[in-house]
Amino acid sequence: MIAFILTFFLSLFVYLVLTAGSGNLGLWSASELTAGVVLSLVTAAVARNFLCRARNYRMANPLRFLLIPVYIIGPFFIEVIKANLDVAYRVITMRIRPGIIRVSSDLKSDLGIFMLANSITLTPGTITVDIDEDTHDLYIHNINVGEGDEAKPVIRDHELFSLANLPRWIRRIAE
Amino acid sequence: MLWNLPYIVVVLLAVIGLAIIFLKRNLIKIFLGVSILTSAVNLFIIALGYREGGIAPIYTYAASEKMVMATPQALTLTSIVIGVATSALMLSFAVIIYKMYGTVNVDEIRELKE
Amino acid sequence: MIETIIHVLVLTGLIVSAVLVYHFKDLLAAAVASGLFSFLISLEFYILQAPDVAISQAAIGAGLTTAIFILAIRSTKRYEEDAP
Amino acid sequence: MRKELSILIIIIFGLFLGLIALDLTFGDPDNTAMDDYFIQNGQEQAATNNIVTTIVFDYRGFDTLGESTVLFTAVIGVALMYRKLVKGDADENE
Amino acid sequence: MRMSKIVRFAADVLFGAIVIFGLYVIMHGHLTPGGGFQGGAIVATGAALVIVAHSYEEVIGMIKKAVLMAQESAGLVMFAGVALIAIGLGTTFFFNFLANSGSLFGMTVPFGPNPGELNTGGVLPLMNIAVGIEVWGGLAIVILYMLSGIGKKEEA
Amino acid sequence: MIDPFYPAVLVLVILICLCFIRLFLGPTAGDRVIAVDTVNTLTVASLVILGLIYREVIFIDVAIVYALLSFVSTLYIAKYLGGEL
Amino acid sequence: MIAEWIIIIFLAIGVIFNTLGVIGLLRFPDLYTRMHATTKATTFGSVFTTLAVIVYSISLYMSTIDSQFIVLGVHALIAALALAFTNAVSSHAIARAAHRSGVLPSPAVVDRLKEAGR
Repeated sequence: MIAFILTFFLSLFVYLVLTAGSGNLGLWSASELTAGVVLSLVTAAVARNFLCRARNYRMANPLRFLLIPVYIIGPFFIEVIKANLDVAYRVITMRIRPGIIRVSSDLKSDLGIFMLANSITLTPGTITVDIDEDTHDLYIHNINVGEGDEAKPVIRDHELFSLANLPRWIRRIAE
Repeated sequence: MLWNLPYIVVVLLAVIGLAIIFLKRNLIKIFLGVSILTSAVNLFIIALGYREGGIAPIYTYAASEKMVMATPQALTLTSIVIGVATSALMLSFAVIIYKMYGTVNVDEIRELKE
Repeated sequence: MIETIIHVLVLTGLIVSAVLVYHFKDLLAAAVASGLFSFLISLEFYILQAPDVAISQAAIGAGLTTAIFILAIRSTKRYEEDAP
Repeated sequence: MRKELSILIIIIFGLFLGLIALDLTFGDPDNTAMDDYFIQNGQEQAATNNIVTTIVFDYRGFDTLGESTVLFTAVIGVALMYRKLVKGDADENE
Repeated sequence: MRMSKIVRFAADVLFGAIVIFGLYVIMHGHLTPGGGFQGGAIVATGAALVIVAHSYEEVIGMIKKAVLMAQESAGLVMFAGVALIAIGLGTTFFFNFLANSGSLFGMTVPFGPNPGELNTGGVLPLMNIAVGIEVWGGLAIVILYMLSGIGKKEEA
Repeated sequence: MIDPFYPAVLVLVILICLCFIRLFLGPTAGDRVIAVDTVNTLTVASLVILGLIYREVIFIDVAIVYALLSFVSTLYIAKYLGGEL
Repeated sequence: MIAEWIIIIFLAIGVIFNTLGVIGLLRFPDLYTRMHATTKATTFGSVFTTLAVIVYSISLYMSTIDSQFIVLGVHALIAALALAFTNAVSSHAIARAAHRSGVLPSPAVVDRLKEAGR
């Protein structure tokens, strides 16, 4: 039931964003609002077992949702810019030292692992290659393995990021 | 301005699709050729209805502007969805043939059928 | 002028991807090239001012056609053997 | 022998299509009376903005009925074929 | 077999978004590009996304073939039924009897890219919904059956 | 003030054509798949800019469909390549 | 006026990073390093070209109070978000599939995943 309500509100939010600027009730017209409610009910009936598969309702708190845009605009974006300059440098000079290393994190929830994996893929010269389903260790391909990193069996997650401590942000959001 | 380059491209695509159908012996490859041929025909129908400098046949601004012809688009629209269903049907034939004969090469199938 | 160049480039890409479908012996690569052909023909419909058809082709060609071909290749075999 | 014949047929067919294609003009269609009628009257007759949908479901709705029947039939064909192919699968869904 | 945890989570999140977007495309078929065929194809592709991310056994528990088959038939019947109502009212087959009538879906439409006037179009929104339901069920069941063909093959 | 968009979309389309080289050469199937993935990304970008050039707001929907659904075919190919299908 | 310069700068950043991504796709030695170029650089570049469109729509909305430019900006934003989301996941899927299918990183100083035997 909670899953149904959560899916309903999320899909209603998406629908209202899609139809913003259509009328004069706020930004929406009356028929759009009615259709949004009906279609969101249909979506909730279809997709209620998918969105909240883990039955973990910690993310139902709206304050955590508001942190996600802050995370994306703030520390994540800075890291993205740095990573892209790094990739541009390596494309031009071809100075690479690749390898697959193992990174451990103490994140437990699905959303946390997901956000960490996507942040790793998009930011610091690394790509998530595989994930250990039990211990949640990530195997990542690093384009420039740091000196001495190839000898260590496991690297902590915050050692990858130099400018902002992204794992701490993710822990604040998702755990 | 473009002369009739799109039609030439349609002809080339049709020739490539026919070449795949005639010259290749693998059933799945032949069905890829059929889908290319279908796309070529769709592109031909859409290109027939194009007007130079026209806009899409949806009234976002006032009427009385030059609009692209709408009937070809309506015909193509349904044909694409039908195309995927029929290609699924063809591919399931191919899967059944593979189950029965152990190959998807049309020559070998013809020999095995004798 | 630039519109014409874009148009010509997209049409060239269409022909090249179709030729690649003919060329590949690996059926998986041929299916990938066929997916690329679908994407480009959707872009071509978009340029020809047919957004309805472009949505249809994007949904069908981007997702379903490639998926169906991959499933069929998985059900049969991957490599097209050379005909004598 | 068969391969050469196929290539010959393809070349002849391609030349035939090419001759047709050289005759047509791109960007300036000839017979547009029907489309002009649809474009000018579709909006007030069916109260829609999208002329393509109007043609698909209103002016040429009969076509669409036929095509959706074709879709239905093709899907039923796939379903029947695979249901025969996979024997043990039939009992878990009925 | 199923894909990794990241892909599964992404598929679960995206499925809802794709379904609501497909319904948006179906519902706005008479105002913006889109309609029953496109929206149904989008939702069916969302179903294909869920199918690919999980294993076949899990998918069988989540998506029922009988429901999809019933959905497809219901869409076709609804489509023909809306067309037949027009005959019952004494007009021709596929006559747009609701347009400009002032009742449900009967308003006239202004010009504009996204005017929010969903309450227009006569029977066209009904037909869009019917065709959307049909295409959704049909294409999803094609993917599901084609997956079932390879589920048992390799072990034999 | 629509001028800078035309050269941008021209460059994007040229880049799409350059991706064919990797599609043709790519030693493994994975290389071909990432070439197609790059083409998807570039196509979405050029679709958005073209929609602005045509001054048609409703055309952007096509780009959203594209961005959401090209993912599915990539996943199918990846699942097949990984031997999990 | 400021908006024009912002648009030009954003478009330039986008186009430059897209170009670098494609050059990396053509130049790098093996699949994983190519994937670095395509995933990061092209996603970043495409998001920036989309941001240019959003800035343009905002400036148009400021000058002409027309609600269709809200629609333009919001839909372009959704397209950019969808692009970033799906690109990250699909590159992970391809990398995992390639490693499972036996394509190992050819110049590599260390490969923990192969040592883990998976």
